[in-house]
Amino acid sequence: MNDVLLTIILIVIKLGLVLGTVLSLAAYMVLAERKVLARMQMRHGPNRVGPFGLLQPLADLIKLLCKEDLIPERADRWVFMLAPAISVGTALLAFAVIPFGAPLQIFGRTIELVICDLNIGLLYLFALSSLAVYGVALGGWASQSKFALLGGLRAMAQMISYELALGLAIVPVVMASKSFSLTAIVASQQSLPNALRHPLAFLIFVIAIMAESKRTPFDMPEAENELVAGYHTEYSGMRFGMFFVGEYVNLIVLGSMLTVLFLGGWHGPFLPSVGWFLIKILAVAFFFIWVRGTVPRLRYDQLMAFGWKILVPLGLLNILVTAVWLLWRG
Amino acid sequence: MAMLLSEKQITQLKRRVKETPHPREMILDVLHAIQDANGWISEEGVELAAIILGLSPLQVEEVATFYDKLYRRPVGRKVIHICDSICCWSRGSETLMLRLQQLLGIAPGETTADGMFTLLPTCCLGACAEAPAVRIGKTLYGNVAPEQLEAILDSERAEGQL
Amino acid sequence: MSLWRDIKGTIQPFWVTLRYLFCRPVTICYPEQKQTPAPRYRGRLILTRDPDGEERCVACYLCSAACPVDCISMQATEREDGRRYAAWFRINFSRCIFCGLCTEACPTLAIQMTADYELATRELLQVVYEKDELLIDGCGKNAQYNFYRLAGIGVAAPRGANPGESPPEDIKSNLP
Amino acid sequence: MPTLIIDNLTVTVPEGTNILEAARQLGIEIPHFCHHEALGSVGACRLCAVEILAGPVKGIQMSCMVPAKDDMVVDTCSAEVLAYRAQVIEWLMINHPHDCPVCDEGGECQLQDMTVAGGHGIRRYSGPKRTHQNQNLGPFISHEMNRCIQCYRCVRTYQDYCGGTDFGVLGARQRLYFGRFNDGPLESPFAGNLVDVCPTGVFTDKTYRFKSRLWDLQEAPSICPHCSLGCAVIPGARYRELQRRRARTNKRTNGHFICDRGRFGYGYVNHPDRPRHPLVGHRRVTWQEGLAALQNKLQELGELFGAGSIGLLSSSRATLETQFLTKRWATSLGSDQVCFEAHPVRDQGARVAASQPLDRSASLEDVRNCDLAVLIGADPLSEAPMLALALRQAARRGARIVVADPRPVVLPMACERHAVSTDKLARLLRGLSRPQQSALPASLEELGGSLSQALLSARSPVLIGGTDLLGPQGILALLEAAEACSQPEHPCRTMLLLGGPNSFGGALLSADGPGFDSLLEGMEQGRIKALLCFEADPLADFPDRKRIRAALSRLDLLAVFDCAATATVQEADLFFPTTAVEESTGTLINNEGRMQTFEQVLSAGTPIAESAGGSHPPRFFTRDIPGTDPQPAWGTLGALMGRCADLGALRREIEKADARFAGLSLLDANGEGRRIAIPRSRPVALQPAVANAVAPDQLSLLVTETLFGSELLSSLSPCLQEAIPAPFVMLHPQDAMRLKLEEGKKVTLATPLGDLTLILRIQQDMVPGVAIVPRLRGTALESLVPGSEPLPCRIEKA
Repeated sequence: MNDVLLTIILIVIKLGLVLGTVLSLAAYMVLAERKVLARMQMRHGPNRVGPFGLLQPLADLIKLLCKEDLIPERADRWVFMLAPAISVGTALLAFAVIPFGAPLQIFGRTIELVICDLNIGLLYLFALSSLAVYGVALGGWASQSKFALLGGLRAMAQMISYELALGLAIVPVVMASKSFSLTAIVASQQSLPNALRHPLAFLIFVIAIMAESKRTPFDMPEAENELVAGYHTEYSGMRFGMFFVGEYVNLIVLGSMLTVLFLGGWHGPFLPSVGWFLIKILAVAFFFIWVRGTVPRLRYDQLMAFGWKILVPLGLLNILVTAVWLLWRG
Repeated sequence: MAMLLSEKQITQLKRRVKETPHPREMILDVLHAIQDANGWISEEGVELAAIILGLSPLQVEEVATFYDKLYRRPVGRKVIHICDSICCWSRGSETLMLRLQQLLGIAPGETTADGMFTLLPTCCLGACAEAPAVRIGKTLYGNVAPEQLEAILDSERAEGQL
Repeated sequence: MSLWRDIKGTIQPFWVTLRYLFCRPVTICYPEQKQTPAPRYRGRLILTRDPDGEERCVACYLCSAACPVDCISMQATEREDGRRYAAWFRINFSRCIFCGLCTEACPTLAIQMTADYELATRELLQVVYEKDELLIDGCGKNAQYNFYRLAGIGVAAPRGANPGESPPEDIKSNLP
Repeated sequence: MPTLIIDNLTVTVPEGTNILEAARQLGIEIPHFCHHEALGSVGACRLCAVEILAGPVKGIQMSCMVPAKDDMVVDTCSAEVLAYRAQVIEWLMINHPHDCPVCDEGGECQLQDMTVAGGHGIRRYSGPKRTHQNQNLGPFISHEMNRCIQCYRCVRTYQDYCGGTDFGVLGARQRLYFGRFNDGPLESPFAGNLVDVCPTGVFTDKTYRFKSRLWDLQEAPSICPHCSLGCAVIPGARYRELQRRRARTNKRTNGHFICDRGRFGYGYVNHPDRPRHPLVGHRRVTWQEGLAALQNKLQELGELFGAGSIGLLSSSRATLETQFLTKRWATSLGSDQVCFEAHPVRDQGARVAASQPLDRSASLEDVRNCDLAVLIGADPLSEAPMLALALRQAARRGARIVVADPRPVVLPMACERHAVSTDKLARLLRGLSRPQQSALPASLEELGGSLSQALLSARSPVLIGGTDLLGPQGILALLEAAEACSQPEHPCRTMLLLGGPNSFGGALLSADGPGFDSLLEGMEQGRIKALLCFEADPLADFPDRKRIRAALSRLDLLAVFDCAATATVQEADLFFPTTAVEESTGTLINNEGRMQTFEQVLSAGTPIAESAGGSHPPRFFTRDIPGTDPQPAWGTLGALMGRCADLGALRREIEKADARFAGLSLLDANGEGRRIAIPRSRPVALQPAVANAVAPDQLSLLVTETLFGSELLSSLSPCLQEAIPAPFVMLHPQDAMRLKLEEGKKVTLATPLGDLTLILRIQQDMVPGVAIVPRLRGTALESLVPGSEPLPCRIEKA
């Protein structure tokens, strides 16, 4: 009885910690992105609210909350209202299976630093990140706007295409670690991160998650110069804010996936495991921002061609090579 | 106003005006009559002509200001017209003009202090065959050389002072 | 070779952006730091006076005609000496886009742009300027220009007394 | 019909058309200054040069001077021609003062357009500019000679077209001066046209001085409301103020020009005293309150005294739509007491004019093209000024103009003048219509005989008469005379001068309905308890002012709908403001039966200049614009009848109700209008006129219209005040001598309406035994109305 209660309390504490961290991280990710991009363009970025603009996310939040929540007259009201929640919800739920540190020993109890260590964690993760497309697609469809609909369609096509490459890139990792459990995958990288063991898979994975998160150079669904703002054209106020937050939470989720699957998870010398995990996530996030500051947007047909004609065959080839190598090694 | 012309002249002119089909034909005659009597045509002269002709003063003024040999400003007893059109100009009318200015001590358009001569350029005297031509009063001098001018002026002055 | 170039072309920009990340921003932080605008900066409009100290504006309506956003309105009237001027003149700076077409249209060089760009306010009527707020005491640019001395209609000086004019014709003159 | 090629386009034009006009038919506008459609060509400006590549003449020619011939090939913009024109423009601009910013012509200046089109931008000639002194040309026209380009259009308009003698061209060569002998107002009543014809800014409208630019003006095709001719005008408004009128071209009526009354009479629209709000008593109320008060009162009266106790009066100023709805409303109220003119003589006269077949009615174009015009009891310059101009054009073509009138009729050209007293005019006409059995007095026999002969032998004669002097009997006699003097191939046309811009429409609608005298009797007897006046001013228009005032004071309800502060408005129990012509749309039928529509120029409202007191317009925002209460009278009537205010539907209804208005809904305000369909010829029952007995030692007093000051709306125009003469009385020299009176002295005119002190004018050309006074509103002569039977009067030294 006591044990169950403790477990529940522990889970609640972990949930609170993780949610708090992820949400505030997402908020500051926005600020970081604006700052870094600004500096890359020789500007200051937001520097008015608080010291160095550190309260900017708060100001943005207040602004978004205070804005009028517009619903287009001919929109599908319920779908329109729910779509942003799907986007945020799926991104947050994905965090349930991500191990963010080595197990802790407190008062003789081993506390796994993961909310729920599923043995098919990877599949769960994939299932949720695929569900995220519903938020976007439904939001675009429900807006009754041509721009939004086109954005939603693009997002759908793009996500389906790159999901495939994403899946194919992970297969070698699973084959090598012989487990779907993320904890096991992290554990298998104690000596050498998968990025070095499976460089091609790593490359495909990085590109695919960039597309998955709809970020430059793959931000076709919200291509400003063609589609105004794509699937969230008609959204305003906090509903727009939820899409926005969802996108950055998703960035963190994908960063943690990259960390867990390829960058050795929490493993690292000197620092505590959670620290390493955070550093790796932030490094991935910085890389994403860096890419955004550097690479221009692709054309839509190039995007599709790249996914289907290059990434998918390469992924298949990589599986083949890995399989052969695993067989050969026994 | 009536002082500009005698009663008799006015009745005579009025009769002639009545005889012409259109009074406009008589404008020049009336204006010349006034100019001959007074040397020049004053505002009152134009108004008198209008009354004689039964026209508006404007209609008379249109003619009076058009011709350069109808004087709407006071002139001397004798008006010197020096033709400066192409024939006379090419045969030295400019020299004549300069010489006359020298002799009379006045600029074109001015009248000598004794009120004898007024010096005016004119665009044609109709004497191209005798260019350069000068008209003084009603006398036309053709083929005038600058040296002759002094003599001409003297004789004209003598005549004018009679 | 082309592949190498492509790879280089993909990698190199990353280096460029990374380098710029550590450069000093060129941004001028406006309210604290102020910039001196160029002399031909297109800021707030003014009405100038001619060298004689008279209003240059003759209220010819050309600026309001040229204005693409219709922010200028006025009413012309006449002074006793025949000088045409604006009875009232209004520029609505909340509409103005500072394009400068009015100054180009102005035949008397009366309306000119200044370098003053600090017009922002929360009170809309504060940016609706009337003639007394627009009219300055100086000549602004082209200090020598005086329209009424060049337009031969005898307002600044009697007819025929302005530069480039001959005295009024006397139609009754004996001279041809 | 020569066929020629202009700029690779083929065009066939009538013989005698010049190349400039032929090109215009193709839509090619050849730049020009001196040519004007109404004035013709003189080839003075040298700008309309074209290159003729093939034909009888070749090379660069002035297109206005070369008649189009078969097989001509013309190039209007060859390089050589363009260079030629550019040079001409540059020459013309040598002396131009370059003062466009302070010139009112700017924006509508042909010289500006041509200079820009000719590509001349920078003045290369550095010599001095010629300057001139200006003249003061009176209250209407500003003069700025420095801008002149010597195209002679002004002189050709003023002297040749309009017949003025006090303005012309002075000097010669470089010094040409277009002006008067001395400073002073231009005397011609058509002087305002100088503003329109001057291609640059030498002559500009003084009343519009420095007010607006063309591009800022709201303009729309409209009709002049100041006489019965219905001239086409374009009023221009800005900042809720009507600022000017200019002439519009309608070749059937006014041609290209208008008179000064039409041009400068617009000021009543902006008059500061114009009542702009509904009033109950003299208290300002809202429309709802006012209309409710009206309807309550009408209902009350209807219940107490029956619908017959309500009289409705419209006027010749009201539009056809208003008149029609007045009649409709009367019908729906159940009252038959509706009439359309408060002046019985004008009313009856117009009814006679409108009851006749219209195929004989002459337009101004017919007058311009006639070869004989006989004016009997018509004074064009006073009653319908543009008719005088049309007559002058006829005279210039060689037409004979004969005037038979008791008044000293002045026309802008030479004409045969016969002083015939009023009572003899109708007999003269009857003599014309029945030459065989005529019983003309000996003094008229010769005139009557020769006129009858002339009318019968003329190719296109026109008989012109005015209602005021002839009265209904006279008009009827004139129509009969025209009939009698018509040859099948040369019909004798008639032109009748009526009381107002829509007298004809009112006459068509009233048919044989009651006249105002019967309404007046009803009021006096107490049968009629309420009078509703729609743009009517019975107090000023009915000849007997004492009688009408007494009758009006007996009324229970006097409701007035009007756009001006008339005498009747002062007496009104209920007042509702209506829009002026320029503020609404509507239809007017002119004296020849031509329906013309006009469009809205501006919305009614207090001018900004007035509401802002000449200063900056207000800096606060309100939902209401001051002074926007006036509604079109037809709109108010519609509201009272519970109809929707749809003008199109109303016009279709008028068409349907009366076949004579066929085509009304299709009228284009920019077009030439449309003659109404020929009305049923129906004799009008006429009351015999009662002549006032004039004792041998008395004079009979004749009241006539004048150019300025008689017509209601224009007399309110502030800019015309300067032109309105001081009250005077005219006498024949014989009478003056008999009474020992002198020209220019003050005299006392004793009439049954009271004694007046006036200035005496002695006129040679009038009939003896008559004293003539003009109708001058707002002066001592206010109460004297033209069109009534002459009153006996006495004149003494004051």
